[in-house]
Amino acid sequence: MKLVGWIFLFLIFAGTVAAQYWDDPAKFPAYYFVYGLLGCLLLLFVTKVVAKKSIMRKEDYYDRS
Amino acid sequence: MTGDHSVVLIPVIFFTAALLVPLCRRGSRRWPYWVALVSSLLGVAASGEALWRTLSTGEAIHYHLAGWRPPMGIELIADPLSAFFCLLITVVTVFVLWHGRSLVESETPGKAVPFYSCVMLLLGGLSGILLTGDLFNLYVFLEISSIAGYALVAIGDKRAPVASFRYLILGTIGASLYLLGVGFLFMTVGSLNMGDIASVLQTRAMSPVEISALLLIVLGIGVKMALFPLHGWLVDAYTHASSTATSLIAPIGTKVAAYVLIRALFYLFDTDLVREGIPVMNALAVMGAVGMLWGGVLAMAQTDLKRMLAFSSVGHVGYIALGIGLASPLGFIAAVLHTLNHSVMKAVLFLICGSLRQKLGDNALDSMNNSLRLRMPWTMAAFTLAAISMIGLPPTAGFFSKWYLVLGSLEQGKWHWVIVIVLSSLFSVVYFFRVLERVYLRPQEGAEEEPAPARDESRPSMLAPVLILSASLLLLGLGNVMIVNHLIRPMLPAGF
Amino acid sequence: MTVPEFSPAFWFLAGAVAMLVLPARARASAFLLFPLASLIHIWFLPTGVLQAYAYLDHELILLRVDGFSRGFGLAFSLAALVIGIFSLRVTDRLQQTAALFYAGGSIGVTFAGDFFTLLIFWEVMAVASAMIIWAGPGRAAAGAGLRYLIFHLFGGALLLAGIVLLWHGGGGLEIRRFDAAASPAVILILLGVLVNAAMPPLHAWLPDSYPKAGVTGSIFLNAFTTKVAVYVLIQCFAGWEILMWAGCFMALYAVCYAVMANDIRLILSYHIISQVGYMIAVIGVGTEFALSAASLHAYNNIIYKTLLFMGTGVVLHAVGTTRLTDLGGLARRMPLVVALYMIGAFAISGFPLFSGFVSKAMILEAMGENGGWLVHVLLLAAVGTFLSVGIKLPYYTWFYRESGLEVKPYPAHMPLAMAILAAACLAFGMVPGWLFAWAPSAVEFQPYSVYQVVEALQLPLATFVAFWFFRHKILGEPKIALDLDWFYRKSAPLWETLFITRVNRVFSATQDILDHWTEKAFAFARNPARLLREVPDRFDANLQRADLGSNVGLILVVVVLLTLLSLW
Amino acid sequence: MVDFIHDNYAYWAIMLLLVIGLYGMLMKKNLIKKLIGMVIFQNSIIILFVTAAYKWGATVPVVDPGRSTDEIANYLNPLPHTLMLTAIVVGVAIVGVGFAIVISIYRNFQTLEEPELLERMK
Repeated sequence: MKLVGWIFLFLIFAGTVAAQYWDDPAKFPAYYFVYGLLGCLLLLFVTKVVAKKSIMRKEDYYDRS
Repeated sequence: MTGDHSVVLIPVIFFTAALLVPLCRRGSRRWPYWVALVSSLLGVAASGEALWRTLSTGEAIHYHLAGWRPPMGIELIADPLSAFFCLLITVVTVFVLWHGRSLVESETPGKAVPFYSCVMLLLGGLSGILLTGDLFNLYVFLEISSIAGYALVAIGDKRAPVASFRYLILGTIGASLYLLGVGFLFMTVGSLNMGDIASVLQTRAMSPVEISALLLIVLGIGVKMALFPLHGWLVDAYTHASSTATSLIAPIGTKVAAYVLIRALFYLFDTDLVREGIPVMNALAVMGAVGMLWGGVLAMAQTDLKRMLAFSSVGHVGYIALGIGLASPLGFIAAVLHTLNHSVMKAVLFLICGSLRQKLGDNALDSMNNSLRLRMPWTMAAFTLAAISMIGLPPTAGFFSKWYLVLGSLEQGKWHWVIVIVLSSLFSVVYFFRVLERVYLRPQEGAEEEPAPARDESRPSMLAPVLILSASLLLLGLGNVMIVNHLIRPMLPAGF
Repeated sequence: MTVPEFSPAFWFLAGAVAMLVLPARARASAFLLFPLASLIHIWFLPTGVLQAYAYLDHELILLRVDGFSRGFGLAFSLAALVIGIFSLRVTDRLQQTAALFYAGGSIGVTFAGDFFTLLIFWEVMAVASAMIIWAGPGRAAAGAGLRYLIFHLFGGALLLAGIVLLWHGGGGLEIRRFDAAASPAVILILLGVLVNAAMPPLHAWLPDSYPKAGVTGSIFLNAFTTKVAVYVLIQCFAGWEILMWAGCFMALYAVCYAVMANDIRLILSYHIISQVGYMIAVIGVGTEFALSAASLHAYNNIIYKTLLFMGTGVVLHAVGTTRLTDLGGLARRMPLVVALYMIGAFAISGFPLFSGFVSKAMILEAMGENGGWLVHVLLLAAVGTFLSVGIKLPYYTWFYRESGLEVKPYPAHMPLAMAILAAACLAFGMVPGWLFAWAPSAVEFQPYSVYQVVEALQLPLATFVAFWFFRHKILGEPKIALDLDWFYRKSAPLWETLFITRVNRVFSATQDILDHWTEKAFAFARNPARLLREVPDRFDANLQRADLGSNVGLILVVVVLLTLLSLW
Repeated sequence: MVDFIHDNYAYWAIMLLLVIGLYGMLMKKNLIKKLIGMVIFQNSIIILFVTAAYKWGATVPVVDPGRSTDEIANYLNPLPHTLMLTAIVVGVAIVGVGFAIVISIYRNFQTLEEPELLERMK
């Protein structure tokens, strides 16, 4: 992705952090960003690492009997 | 002794036609068919008129043969119950004959004259059973219809005479048991007129002789009705008779026997005394329930469509018997409604058997595959509808009679019957879906190479009755409230 | 304006019958008339019990209108109309008939006022939707359709059992809110409804069958069955706390499978479950506001989910495959479809200015007030939603790499149908008042608060960043993830042996034994020494018949036994 | 006890006939013999009716100047006898149909022994 795109995303991020701080200074401003990042990594870990070892099968799994 | 002769006309029409059919063989080859069809239509008209009249006036129509008053003479009675059954059997006959026009010629060549003559004799006997008010007269009509039935079964494939012979022996035993029961009753009561007997029996407790008489009548008729352990004749007879004969006998034969059972248990004897004094009601229910399961299980094991349907008939006779055995208004409604529904469903299914036999040569399940769906889409759609109704899915007709049966069982707190009903419905899911799966899903052998089979629907004269009857299953289902309220409730015996 | 007071379902049923007789050329356009008629009809229907018949000792209520049923009815009719536009090119009579029956069944349930009527339409839905699956291509569709039908007949049986119990227990059959104090009847009804709502572990039929239907088939399927179940849950089970937990579990469970899935229609199928999880969770809250949230989310869901399925439908129509590992780089060949799809994707992910944002904000608000930390589970599910539907699916389908697939042209009415729905997504997102007008009760809610907007922007932002760093790892290989259907699919041969072959064998053996013993008994009666004779051959259901003597004997035994019993 | 047997001897004979008929249908393998058993069974019931209607010392219901018409015991009830005429006719018809069917069985399978017949039908 081009640099412009990243800058655009960062601007949004910064904007939301600022807005959140302005709305309620007591709250951690990037809370949802961190939660989303960790959650996304957790999901990827569960689905791509744990599940791959346990429940992924070849596509013709049910056709073979 | 009023001027209404429509009651006596019904059997008279059929017996006259039975004689006319052989007489008119010298005319066109089609004449026997038309005589049979026209007299069935007349029968429909006469019984429809009788039913309408008795329903609208709310009184039974009595007709005294030759002007002799009962108990000396024989009387014919059309009350809502008997007139309704008359209408049912004549209507089914019209459709079966319509469908069988070319089938009778092609399946049993050269036998058309005896076939139609026997059909008329059968109808005459059955309508006589329904209308008569005299127990011995009923025996005579029972035997007339049975003789015609034996002959009809015998006109079939190579094994048909054997099936017919077994039917004859067992049927005669049944009729003889009935006659024995009537004899016992006559010895104690001294009359053969149903109204007379009822007025005597319903005023006092039953003596052992009368109890035996009731049992003999119930079991004798049970043989004719193919109640579970007495059903030995049914399966072979239905399998080996010609398609048209089966589709005629299967929907109406056992139902008329069921009518006699209803008449005897609810009108002749005092229902309350019967229910409390002797275990015959429970025995009927048990035999019906076991029959439902037995018929379902053996139907699953069959490899021939017609034989499978014959076993399912054993099961469905069980539903009717269970409804009678509940001995409550709901059970009565269920029994009568199921007679109606099952007649129509079985007529559709056996008629389709005939259509398939004409196209495929036999009814073996093994040879059916999804080319049938393409070749005969309408026939198969009708089959599917009838099968769904047999299984008992709403809103088809079959659901509602089962529903009343379930309600009737619950009303008396008899949960075990509900389990049996559900179980037997599951069985019918299995055996009908075996067929449907083949017809709709199983590919033809080597289907990739061959082009898709062309449309090869059976001729309109065979398709139309099948479609009309199967569509009427939906109507019967949707109109069941009306049927129950306006048709069946007036039939309920006075004690209920 | 007064309108005829019959259930709008009959428009669809009449349409289905019309499909049977109309010629192929007229069918597709005639198809549109019936949803349109129903839409107008529902719009003008007054509130209350309008069509009822006495039946036995209760009433069959075919038409009962309240705020919920009006909204759901309108949404269903709209969906049927737009899908009809999308599938103008379809000529398959079976599919068109089944589709109208199916929509008719759904509307019938929506306006049913008692459980008996509901059950009838419920079964119509089950059978018609199975027909739609069967209309799909290949053997896979046939097998999946049969499994689907069996599953739903099972659900219908649960429902029927519950209804019979309810009737027997003396509770009337009218549809009403049940107390959380559970009786067996109500539990059975709940289970029957949850089968249709695809609640894990009763959900396996959905991902098994929806991706195997045809191009338009799966679009149709996605709109109705689960939402009808949501409607029934709203009417009968609002405020059951267990639903809150179940819904959250459902939302997360399905999202995990969606991330694993390699087929784009499978991803969307799992997202149906996940989205229904949101609704069920908020139904568990049960306040008036929560129920409004659930129903508004359902309406939105019908709209944007149909839009998404249409996007995948175009891909399937144009390229012939829906596997992510085969797709890629198609954006330049169908830019309009990509743009319309992304509107749907943003809507489902709850971006501000898109419809999903409004109803999702309502759900989070209701859950946050009553559900405590459970709201975080829903947030995690939202992350997964954006990850799979908003990024993974479009990125690997239309960008990433050149797949070199041939793209067939697709008819213009397909993007037209999508555009209608996309416009609705945007309109409801930008002017929440239009959405609130559909709500069953007046909604006082401002979705565009700083808190909501910040949350709705930061979560996807983080998801996108995480995705971008792992984008080469996430695509994976062409594999499937085993779901609970494993239990019945893999074990089918076992069940067949156990319940069909064995049972058959047992019963044929029983008959064998019975025949054998009657024969023995009579042989014994004839000549006791012959008892030592050997056993007859194996039983063949078609050929074996007991001899006449056994039948006569049976009659004799019954007569004697019954007479003895009676005269004892 | 002896009286009970003696007074009802006709009924004992009827019971014997009935059992003989049943035995024929149950045990005999030949279809003709089964048919004969059936006829005996049926006729035993017909005789039952006739016997039950008989009265010692009574005469046919034709007015006899020597007997009082007021006394019921003087005349027989003719109804059962006439009914049995019909029943006999019915029975004959059934036997006729039975024989016709037996002939056609023999034409198809060349045997009338039931076990063989069932074997050949497979």
